[in-house]
This record gives sequence, structure tokens and C-alpha cells, in this order.
Amino acid sequence: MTAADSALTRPRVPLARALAVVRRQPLIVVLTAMVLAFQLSTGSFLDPANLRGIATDAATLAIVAVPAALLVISGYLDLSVGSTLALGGLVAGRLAGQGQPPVLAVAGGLAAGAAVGVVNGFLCCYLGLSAFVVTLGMLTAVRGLAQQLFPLPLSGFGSGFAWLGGARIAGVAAPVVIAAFVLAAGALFLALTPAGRHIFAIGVNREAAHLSGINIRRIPFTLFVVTGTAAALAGAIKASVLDSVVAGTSGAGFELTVLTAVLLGGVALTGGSGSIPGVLLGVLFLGSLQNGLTLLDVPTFWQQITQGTALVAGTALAYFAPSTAR
Amino acid sequence: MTAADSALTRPRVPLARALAVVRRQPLIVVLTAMVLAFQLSTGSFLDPANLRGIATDAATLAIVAVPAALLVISGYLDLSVGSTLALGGLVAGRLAGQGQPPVLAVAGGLAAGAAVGVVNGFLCCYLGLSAFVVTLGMLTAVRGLAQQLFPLPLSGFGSGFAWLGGARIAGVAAPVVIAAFVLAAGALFLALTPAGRHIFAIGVNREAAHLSGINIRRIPFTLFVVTGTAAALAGAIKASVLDSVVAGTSGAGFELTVLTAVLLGGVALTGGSGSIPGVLLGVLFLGSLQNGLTLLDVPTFWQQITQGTALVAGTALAYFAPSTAR
Amino acid sequence: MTQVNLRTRGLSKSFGGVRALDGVDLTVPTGQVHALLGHNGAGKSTLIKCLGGAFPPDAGTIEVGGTSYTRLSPRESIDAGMAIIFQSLSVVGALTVTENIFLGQERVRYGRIDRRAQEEAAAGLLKRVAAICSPRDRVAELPLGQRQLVEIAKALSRRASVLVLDEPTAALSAAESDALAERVEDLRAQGLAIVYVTHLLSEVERLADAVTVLRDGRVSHHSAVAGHSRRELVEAIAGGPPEQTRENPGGHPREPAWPAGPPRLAVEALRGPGFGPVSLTVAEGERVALFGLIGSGRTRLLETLFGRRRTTGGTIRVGDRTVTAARPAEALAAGIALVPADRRAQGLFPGLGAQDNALLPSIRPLARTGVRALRAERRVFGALAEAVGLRPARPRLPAAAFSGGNQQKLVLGRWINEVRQLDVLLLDEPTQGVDVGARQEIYRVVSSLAADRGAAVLFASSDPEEVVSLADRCLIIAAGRVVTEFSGPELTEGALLSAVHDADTSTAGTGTGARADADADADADADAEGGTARTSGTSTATPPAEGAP
Amino acid sequence: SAPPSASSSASGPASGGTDLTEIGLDYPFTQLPLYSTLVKLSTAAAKKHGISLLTTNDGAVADTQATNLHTWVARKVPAIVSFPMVFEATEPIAKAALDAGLIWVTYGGSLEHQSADIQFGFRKGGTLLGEAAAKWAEEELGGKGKVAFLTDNTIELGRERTKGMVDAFTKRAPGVDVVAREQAIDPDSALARTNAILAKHRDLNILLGATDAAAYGGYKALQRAGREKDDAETFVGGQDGSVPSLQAIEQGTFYRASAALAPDDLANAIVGVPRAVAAGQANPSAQVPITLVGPDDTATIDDLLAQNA
Ligand SMILES: Nc1ncnc2c1ncn2[C@@H]1O[C@H](COP(=O)(O)OP(=O)(O)OP(=O)(O)O)[C@@H](O)[C@H]1O
Ligand SMILES: Nc1ncnc2c1ncn2[C@@H]1O[C@H](COP(=O)(O)OP(=O)(O)OP(=O)(O)O)[C@@H](O)[C@H]1O
Ligand SMILES: [Mg+2]
Ligand SMILES: [Mg+2]
Repeated sequence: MTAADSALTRPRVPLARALAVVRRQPLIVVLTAMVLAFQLSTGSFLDPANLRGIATDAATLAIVAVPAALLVISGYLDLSVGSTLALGGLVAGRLAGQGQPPVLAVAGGLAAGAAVGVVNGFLCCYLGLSAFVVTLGMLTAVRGLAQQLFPLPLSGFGSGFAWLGGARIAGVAAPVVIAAFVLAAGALFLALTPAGRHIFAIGVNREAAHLSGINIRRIPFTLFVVTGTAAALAGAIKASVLDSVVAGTSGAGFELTVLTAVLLGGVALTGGSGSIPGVLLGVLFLGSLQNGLTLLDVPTFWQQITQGTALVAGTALAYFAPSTAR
Repeated sequence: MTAADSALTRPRVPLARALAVVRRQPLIVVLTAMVLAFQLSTGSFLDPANLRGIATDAATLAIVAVPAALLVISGYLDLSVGSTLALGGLVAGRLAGQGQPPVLAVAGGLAAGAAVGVVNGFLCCYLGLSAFVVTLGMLTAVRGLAQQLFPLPLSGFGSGFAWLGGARIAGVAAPVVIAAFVLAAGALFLALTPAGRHIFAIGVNREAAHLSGINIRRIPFTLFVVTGTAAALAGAIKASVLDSVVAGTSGAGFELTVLTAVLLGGVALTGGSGSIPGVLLGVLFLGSLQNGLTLLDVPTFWQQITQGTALVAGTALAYFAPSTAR
Repeated sequence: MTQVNLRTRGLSKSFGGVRALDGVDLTVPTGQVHALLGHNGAGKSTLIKCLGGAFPPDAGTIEVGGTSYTRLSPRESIDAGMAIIFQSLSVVGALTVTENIFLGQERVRYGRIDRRAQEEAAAGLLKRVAAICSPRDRVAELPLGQRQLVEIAKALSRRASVLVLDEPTAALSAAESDALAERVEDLRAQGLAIVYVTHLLSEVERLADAVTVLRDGRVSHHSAVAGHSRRELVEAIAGGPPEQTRENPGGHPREPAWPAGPPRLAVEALRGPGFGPVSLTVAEGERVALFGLIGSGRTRLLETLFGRRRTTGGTIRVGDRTVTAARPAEALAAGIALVPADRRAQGLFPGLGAQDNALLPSIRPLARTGVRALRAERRVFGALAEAVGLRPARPRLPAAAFSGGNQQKLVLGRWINEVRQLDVLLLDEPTQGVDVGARQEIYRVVSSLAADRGAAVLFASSDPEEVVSLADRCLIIAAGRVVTEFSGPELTEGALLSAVHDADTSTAGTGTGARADADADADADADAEGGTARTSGTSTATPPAEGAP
Repeated sequence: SAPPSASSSASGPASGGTDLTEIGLDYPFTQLPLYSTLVKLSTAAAKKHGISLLTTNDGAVADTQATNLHTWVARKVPAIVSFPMVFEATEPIAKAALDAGLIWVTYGGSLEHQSADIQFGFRKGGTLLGEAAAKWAEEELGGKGKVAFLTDNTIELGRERTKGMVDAFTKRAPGVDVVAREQAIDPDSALARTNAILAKHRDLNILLGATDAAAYGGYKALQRAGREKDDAETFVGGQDGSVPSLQAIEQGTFYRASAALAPDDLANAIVGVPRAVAAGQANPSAQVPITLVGPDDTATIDDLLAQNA
């Protein structure tokens, strides 16, 4: 059987169905193998406490990776999320620290993130500038702005604000609940709504999408705004978890982590293919890898070498999957 | 007249020819304006000493940006050059420090860089993995490797090795001469050899190139190797200039600078278009900007804000140029 | 007088210095099929792109259903009631057939796509255009002809008052073309205004009520009623009295005794996924056609010969050498070249200039000591542009800016120039989209390649007229095998059509029947059936039943 | 090494007594909170003497730092105070500065070619922290327990701090198990690493960081794992004296120590040392003290917090 067949034939028995899933998302195999290896070698990887830790760390990544993946599917990308995360956290933290109600504080942070998204989206979608250079420029500019506006670390945001990062909803940490919601919303949006189909169409063939009457500017523009907002939300969550935020370091390098999770999850950088379950796997892969290496007490530089190699190995497997548009 | 015209009409009079150049490379206008503004406001931007400084810094960037641009034109990209630069500098430095002849030391460094290129090229071209994830993985892995192999800073490479970074050839610094050579070679290669055309063809339409009998794997593979080697050469030059090299910091962030110069220079991230003169402009733009802002005594965070904004402004102008394939 | 549905007045459009449209007036009343003709680069597609909102006209107005526009966006064009099939397909490969058909006008229920309703509707539409693909197939995996049918189904799915088709049959074989013609006749009867662009005069004769001919962007001929002779039309298109049309423009006398020379290409029991075993020979200087229905395996056979697909058995010999080409480069080294059918995906480099497109594989052979011979390149390009009638003959103009027919000439020119020494030339739909005049030129060039240099020419074509004009011998392909062959006086259009029909009904009628049922039921197992139906490569030669459920 | 070069620059053309008008502060770690404080205080200190303070934007990239320093030398900034990310790499630039008649002050170490330097023992800061933690372990845990280090191996400063901290602690408290050494200098990654460490060692007692930012991330991780804010068997300590950490110490939490530098002292040195060189003073270099602050040092903490405000 070739890869193309899998799209033509529908598996009937559960085993075949499972196989088809694995073929579509081969990262599942790598992830499972990795988890098993970590559990066997450390004995504590699968402890509930550790899993909870991984989930909380992965939550902020997932919240940003989902809209970022939609953006990549539609043929764009956003490298500015690392700085937007910092700005969002700073604005939310400052408002919370000034005694504003937490909801207002978070809303303020989100507005700042959305504003960055608006600038990115306008420049990339309406003026048609290179998303790579524009968002890289914004990465630098927004970081500078954040440091200019908030030169000193902020901390002490009050217990109301701490809810965002610390509360447990039915035993699950609030960030994880938010991330689950974002993942589900993203997956349903992509699979079930017309706009979800349009995102694929724009990513594959902008011209054809345009001629089919699809608004090829507004949809990616909206995705830029959503991505900016999501980054700010992640920033607010991080600020809440740490009860502090530093303009210079918060979210540094996050943009590459997000993009890596997205690409590992099988989203093509050229646009037009990918899936949200894939992105979830990419996020879990990165989260587990980091955690497992720390648990194993691997020396720093070996951690780096292993991480790099694992990235390559992960994408090697992901490559053998047929491209997905559902 | 629209942008498409310039490709259609051949200018006959010098003014028209100059205009056509400007239209193909609008970054020239930004760069000239920027240089004038810096000179008028600082009075010392155009001092020979300052220009020499810019040229020497820009040299290493140009040396890597040229092959990196060819790689992007052919539809790939290399994010690992920052770490490869460090590895190349470290190997060359260690060999020179052990008393090997400088030529041998540099050759050793280049071999290390070429080896990284071979791995990248094999994974991306022959296995078809995503160049973004693979080279990002290599960025991490090679940095880890460099730090593992050379945990301590190296220095004291001897006067023979210092030649590479310090010698003056007809009054021009050796790195600048090398960069000029690389730029000229890149431009001539692209314009005058069959392989130069093949690079464009692969970037525009891999399948059609394959059906035209072009080796769509070997050519980009070679470019990966050349890019790795060039990064190592840049590392050796930096090691020679500074007479020291540190595994943890050498070349950190260089990969993004290179890619920015390439994209600013009008090379499309999607492949298939771009030119070496454009890349040179991109390199000079980044070099002059950094230098000018420091000369102007702009406060740190404002420098960051300005840098990011300038990047966006630069690409905004570059965008209005017709795409180049020559 | 009937009501006018579509009217353009003084429509003009320039690209740089080139006037692609120059004051074009076109009036299409309801219930009329209006043929829009003209040489390659005359401006037909430009006119249509103005209608579809792909770009704005410089001057003039477009009236649709009583409203007048100076420019339209694609959305406005659709909302105004126009359904357009552009020359370069605008389907999205990553999406399914259904998703493509409803792209931009999804059927929504409770905010989500009503997939079931869409698939049912799509199945009906596909049946009406005689497509054999399933509504759930990924478009990227479909052959070119099926994609064209999807595009047509997409246009039909819109409740439009104006239908515009830009060379819709260029990638279709006779059976699908027939089905399409019937749909067009239906829609005319329903009162649509239809603009139909084609280079095939037989289609004009069958369908057109009125004809407008463009020449260099201007209307050069217009007749509001049917009943013009083919000769008149050719004259209007070419801008002068046509040359003596020859039955066999290559100048070879077609003799029953052919082949005279030794075999240049010999294929023995060749098999590959979905076709074979195939055995055939092409002699030195011989021109052999492959004729069959869409999906009969011609493309796969040619691609396998060229090393683009893996063989699962059999031998290929060129002269007395056995060739085992795993890659196109190896086939080329062995003297085999292929002009692919899917121009956009497999042939063209849109961003590169015309000269680079035409000469790409010749740059290295022309180069001296590794340096490009720029002057020689220019000269070869000039000669080639002349030979195929490229217009405009501008070496640096990006291929994307050429008209469809001229792009085809660029892709053809890649192999039929003086630089390449070829033993075997494989052509897949060589003249799709090429105008009447240039087609004769291309036949002449190909024939002289065969006659003067002794190359073996093997080409696939869906146009019986082309087979009769160009081939010395024709092999009928069905379900991936050679079923019969014709040569000499037997080789007539009628013989070809009936042979295909016979082959179709005798080889695999059952698969088709099952297929149609599956579609009608929108059964969940349709996908699996789709796989087999496509592999067996059959299609309904009989017109499909009307009124799908 | 300092005296000859100091005298050479004192006699140089740029140093006309104390009429120094510009000082360039090249501090590469612009992402650190300390950076903003330093620039603010130094600018104010310089202004008192009619001097304007210039800054670079190195973004913690060694290559950018070298580029910017070259630019300053070409521009003839009369006095440069630089914190080299790579000391060896800065040597030729410092030499070029001296050759051009400029004042070169090395911050955080010393170079062969320099007019003077501003020293503070990074290793000493680490040692102070390590010793304090070891002493606490001796007294509160009876010399037993588990320790984890959040280290920095990427830059010289980090390596020095790490070495001081680890060596002092392990020497003074050999009975405490070292369960982890993880690279982390910012709160985010420290939080993630500490989460993982805690999964394996729920009973971790001591967490020491090469930076306060990292230690603060670990402090939050411990709290999230259910540790009471003032748990008696837990000790967290860092280095720098950053605001959130100082506040946590003052509140009597298990964040118990920070090896702190006083920003005022640094700012005064940044302005004072170049002026002293320009004035031709005999021994212009300065040594900035690092003090270990704990819960009892409320006066010091309040003072530090005020300087950082
Ligand atoms: N984007 C463009 N830029 C420049 N010139 C263009 C562009 N698009 C079309 N042209 C030119 O406009 C003219 C008309 O082209 P058009 O595609 O309308 O021809 P056509 O009649 O459809 O030909 P064909 O039968 O070959 O499809 C041609 O000379 C073509 O080169
Ligand atoms: N079952 C299939 N799965 C995937 N792709 C297919 C399948 N069948 C055909 N194709 C694609 O369609 C192309 C044409 O197929 P085929 O050779 O069967 O058609 P053909 O007889 O040449 O028809 P045409 O009249 O369109 O030239 C092939 O290049 C192949 O990629
Ligand atoms: Mg056309
Ligand atoms: Mg075909």
C-alpha cells in the first residue's frame, strides 16, 4: 500500500483505523516511545505530579501554537510572539498590580497583544510585505518597547490575578483548561467551518482562493490578531504563575519554540497543510523532551545535543506522513 | 507605468538605466537616505575609519549571506549557521593554538563547517525533511556539541592566524577582500553558469526542474555544504579578528541576521527569486543601521525599537520592486 | 429581441506597453453560446479575467444582468451571477473535490459545513459532467482531466446567469467533451448567456450561435448568427487567407508500408502501477499516437518511459541499448525527452523568463568550459520563438505573463530546439491550448524532427483531428493496454472514435456502473470504489443519465 | 597590569583633567532588570558632573558588542566602561581604544590593556550564597537533605557565579545530596526545570540559583508543588538582588538569601572611575562589594529596593 491509498480507503476495523491515525500522525510513535523510555529510565516521568507539570508548561505553548498553526497553514508566519507574550504579561501585570480587577487586567494585556497582531496583519496581509521580515522586525521593536515602558521587573499582582495561573477547575489547572479549550476550538474551526476550509485554500493557492470569492486578506489578518491575542494571554498566564514578569527575558525565544511545535506537528511552512491534533503532538513532544532530559539529569550540553537531534528525528518521522488538510 | 514595466522595457539612456536599477533594488534608496541622514546628524559616519569598521563587520555577514541566499533561492534555508560559525571558529582556533600552520587550521575549521552542511543537506535534500526544523535542530545540536567539545574559551592563536582577520591587502582588510570575492563569485555563478539557472528553476518549480533533467537534490545539497563551509570561514575570520572564540556566545543569533539580510535583499522565502547585489544591499543596510544608531547615541531600547521599525520599512520598500530572477 | 445578459463596451487593458485588450465590445444575450476565438495571445483570457475580477480593466464597462461596472472584484463577479472557468485551473489541490466545488459558497448548517449535503450535491454534479472521480477524492491526486471536470462542476454549482468557459476541453478527451457540450446546450436552453473560448473549430461548429474573433486585442470579426465556414474563421483568426491546409503537414507521405526504418524505441511488456503490459515499437522517423479516454493510462505510460515512475517489469530499448531510467535525467541521457501534459505543475517556471523556460535543459550543453554561452542562447531562443510562433518573442518576459498557448509553446520548445539531440520524443497532449495556425507550425517542427533527425515520436492526444494530422500510426489505449492500432488509410477520426467506444464497453463496463451507483448513493464506501474505477481507467462513453437524484 | 596603561592614558590627549563630557557604558546584558537600573542611576550620577552617559544595544550578543565597541572607538567616545562578554575577545578593542587616546575601564574583571577596572567578585557572590546555604543546612537539616542548582554555563560571569556557589556549598555541606544541576537564568525555564526536578525529588530542600530570576522561578515552582510559603525545611537563594527576590526575602518566606550588588555603588563606580583616570589619580580602580542579604537585613533590603525603584 502506498501513502496515497490511505486517503482513498477508509479503515473499517479498529486496528486499521488506529494504523491510519498513526500513519497520519507518525509523531505519535516517537512520542510514545519517548514517554516509555523516560518512564523506564527515570521511574517518575508518569507520576501525576510530573504530568501536571508538563501539562502546565505545555499549556501556554499550545495556546499560542494553535492560532500560529492556522497562520502557517494560511501561508504566513508570526515570529513576534515571544515579545508579544512579554508585552501582554507586562500590561496585564501592571494593571493587576495597580489594583484593577483581574478580568480588566487580563483584558488590557490581550488588547496590547491584539494591537501587535493588527500591525503585523496590516503589514503582511494588506500591504503584502514578507511576514518573516515584518514579524522579525516586530519581535525586536516590541521587545524594545516593552523594556522602554517597563524597565523594572513587575511583581506582586495579588491573589485575584493569581487565579489565572493557579486555580484548579475540577482538579485541572486553569491554564490547561484554557489550552484544551483553544485546541478544541481550533480543531473544530478548521474542520467544520467554511473559514477553516478557506484557510487551507489560501495557503495552497491564494490566486484560486481569491477567484473563488474568498477574502484572502481578512482571514489571515484575523489570524494575526488572534495569534497576537493568544500570545498576550500566554504572557498573562505566565505572569500569573510566576507572580512576576521581566520585560527583557519573558518569552525570549518563544517564537522559535512555537514555530517548531507547529512544524513538528506536520504543518508545512509553505502553507496549505496541517492539523491541530498534529500541533498538540508537537507541543507534547517538546514539553516531554525538556522535562525528561531534566529528570534524567543529563548534563547541559548533552541536553542541547539531544534536543537538536530529537527535533530532527521527530521531523524525520513526521515527514513520512501524507499531508493533511482536515 | 507599473512595476511590471521595468521587466519589459530596456532602458537606453543612463538616467533610465539608473531608474531601472533603483526600481529593481529599491533598498538602494533607503540605504542612501539612511547613510545621508547618519552622516548629516553625526558628522562622522562617512569617516574612513568608521566605514572600514562597517565593512569589516559586514564582511563576515556577506560571506555567509551569499551562499545562504542561493540556498533560499533554491527553496531551502539554513538556520544552523550561527552554531556552525562557532564550531568552525573553535576548530580553527584550537588547531592554530596547537601550533598548526594557519592554512591547516583554517582548513580544519572549514571541514567542520562542511560536515555540518553535509548533514543538513543530506537530511533536507535527500530525505526531504523540512529545512526549517532540521536546521533549527542542528542549530541547537551543534551549539551543544561545540560547548561540549570546547567548554572553555580559546585564545592566543598566534600571529600567523591573525593574518586572516587582520592583514591588509592593498589597504583593504583581508575579510573585506574575501567578502568581495565571495560576492563577485556568487553573482557571476548565478548569472553565468548553467547551475546558476538551475538554482532558480529548482526554487520556482521543483517538479518541472526534475522533469527537465536537473539534479534537484545534488544542487541544493552542494549549497548546504557551501553554506556550512562559509559559516565556518566566517567563524575562523571572527576568531582571527578577536584572537579568541567562545563556544557559548560566538555567532549566537547570527542565523537570523543572515536570513534577514537575505530577505531584505529581495530574495523571496518561497524561493525562485533574488539577486546577489540585493543581498549586498541587505548586508550593508543591517551593518549601517547598527553602526549609525550607536553613533547617534540613541538610548538602548529606542535603538531596538528603531531597528525593528527600520527592518519593516526596508522590506516595505523592497516589496515594491518586481521580483528578480537574474 | 432577446434580453442581453452580458455586455462589455470599449474594454481595454494594457500590460506595460502591450495592449492586451483594445476597446472590445461583446454582447451576449440570454440563451446564446457565444464563441470567443483568436490566436494565442489575442486577449481572450485577459477579457475573461476582467470579467472574473482577476484584475481591473483600464477602461470600458462590463454590464451583467443590467448593472454596469467599471471594475469587479471576484466576489462581485460571482454575486453578479457569473460563473467562470479560467484557463489556468483554480482548484485547490489539498482540498477534496466537494470542498473545491463549494469553495467560497459552502453550505452551512448551524454554523458548520453541511458536509453530507455538499457531497450529495457534488456527486450529482460530477455525474452530470461525466467525471469518474469521487466527491471525497483529494484534487491533488486527480489526473488533469478530472481536475478540469471538477472546475466545470464548480461553475455549474453556482446559480449563474452567465457562464464563461476558457478552453474547457483542452485537457479533455472526446467523451468528456461530448458530455460538456451537452451540458452547455442544456444551460443555453435554460437561458444562460455563455461565452465559450476554444481553439477547436469543431466545437465552434457544434455549439456556437455567434462568434467574435479577437486579433491583437481588437475585435476583428463578429457574426451574430451561426453558419460561417471553417475557412472564414481561420482567416479571421490568422488575419489573412490560410495556407493550404495539409492533411499531413510533416510532408511524409503516409504509406501503409510504414515503418520503413529500424525500430528506434522498442518497449517490451512494460508494466507499472495501473497500466500494462504494453509492448510497442516506434521506428526511426516514425510518429506514433496514443489515443484513448481520459484515465486510460497514456500519461502513466509516457511518464514511465521517461523515468518519472517506477516500472514493475518489462524492458525499454532505444536503438540497441537497453534503458533503465530511474530518473528523468537518466532518460534524457539515454536520448528520451518528455513534454508533460500538466503544463502548470510539470512544465512551466512561471517566475522565470521565456528564454530560461525554453532553454533550461540546453543551457549546459550550450555552455563552454562551464560558462553560459549567452549569445548562443539568445540565438537558439530566437530561432525557436520563430519556429513555434511565440508571441511576444521576448526572452526576458516572465513565463507567467504569456498567454496559455504561448506557455505551451515554451514548454514544447524546451525539447524541440536545435540543441537537444533526441532519439525519442514523448509528447503528452502537445498542442493543448495552441491556436490553429501555430498548431500546424508545431506539427511541422515535430515532423521535421522525425524526418530529418530520425527521432522516434510518441505522443498522446485526446484530439482525433490531431492524431490524424500528425501520426503515421495510432495505438488505441484502454485500461492501460494497447487494444488495437490503425495506420495508413484506416487512420480516420471516425475509426478512432468508434475504436475507443468499443474498447471502453468491452474492457470494463462493470466498474463504471458500480461507480455511478456509488456516487448516486453517496455511499461511504465510494472512496474505495473510486480507487479501482480510476485504476481500471474507464469512463462512460455513453452520455450519462440525466437528472441525478 | 593596570598602572602602565593608566598612566599612558592619563597623559593622552583626550584626558584634559576632569573636563570629561561623555562616558560610554557598554553593558551587554540589556535583557536583565539590573540594566535599566544601572543606566538610570549612572545617568543621574554622570549628570551631576555635567557628563552625558551613552549606552550600547548589545542584546547579550558578543559579536554585536564587539561591533558596537569598534564603533565607539572610531567615534572617539572619550571614556568607555565595558563589561566584556568575552574578555579575550575584547582585548584588541581595549588596546585600540587606548591607542586612540581614550579611557578604557573594564567592568567586572580586568584586561591587559586598560586604564582601570571596576571589580567585583562574581565567584565571591556565589561563594557567599553557597556558604550561607550550607550553614543553614547544617543548622536546620543537620547537614542532610537534597540540593539542586540552577546554573549558567553560557557566559563567563555565569560560570564564575556557578562555580563559587557549587564549590562553597558542596565543601561546607558534604552530607547534602546534589540532585540536579540545570541550566536556567530566567524564571520561565527555571520554573519548568524545577517542576521536573520536583517530580523526582519531592523532598528537595535547597535550591540555589546563579541569578535571582532563576531562583525566583524555582521558588514559584516549589510553591506550586504545595510547599508552604514559609516552609521551615526549604531554602531558596539567588544572586543579583533583584526586586521580586528581595521582597520575597523581606516577607520571611523560604526565599532566604541573595548575593546582592548595590546599584548605587555600581553607578558611582561607572562614573567615578573614568573621572579618576581622567584626573590622573594614582589608583583609579574600584572594588564594588557584594553583600549577602537575608531576612534579618531589612534595612539593607529597603535600601536596595529604593535604589531599584
Ligand atoms: N500578467 C501579464 N503581464 C504582462 N503581459 C500579459 C500578462 N497577462 C497577459 N499578458 C499578455 O497579454 C496578451 C493577451 O494574453 P491572453 O492570455 O489574454 O491571450 P489569449 O487570447 O487567452 O491566448 P491563448 O489562446 O494562448 O490562451 C498576451 O500578449 C500576453 O503576453
Ligand atoms: N489512482 C490514482 N491515484 C493517484 N493518482 C493517479 C491515479 N490515477 C491516475 N493518477 C494520476 O493521473 C495522471 C494521469 O493518469 P493516467 O495515466 O491514468 O491518465 P491518461 O490516460 O494519461 O489520461 P489523460 O487523458 O488525462 O492523459 C497520472 O500522472 C497520475 O499521477
Ligand atoms: Mg488564454
Ligand atoms: Mg494524460
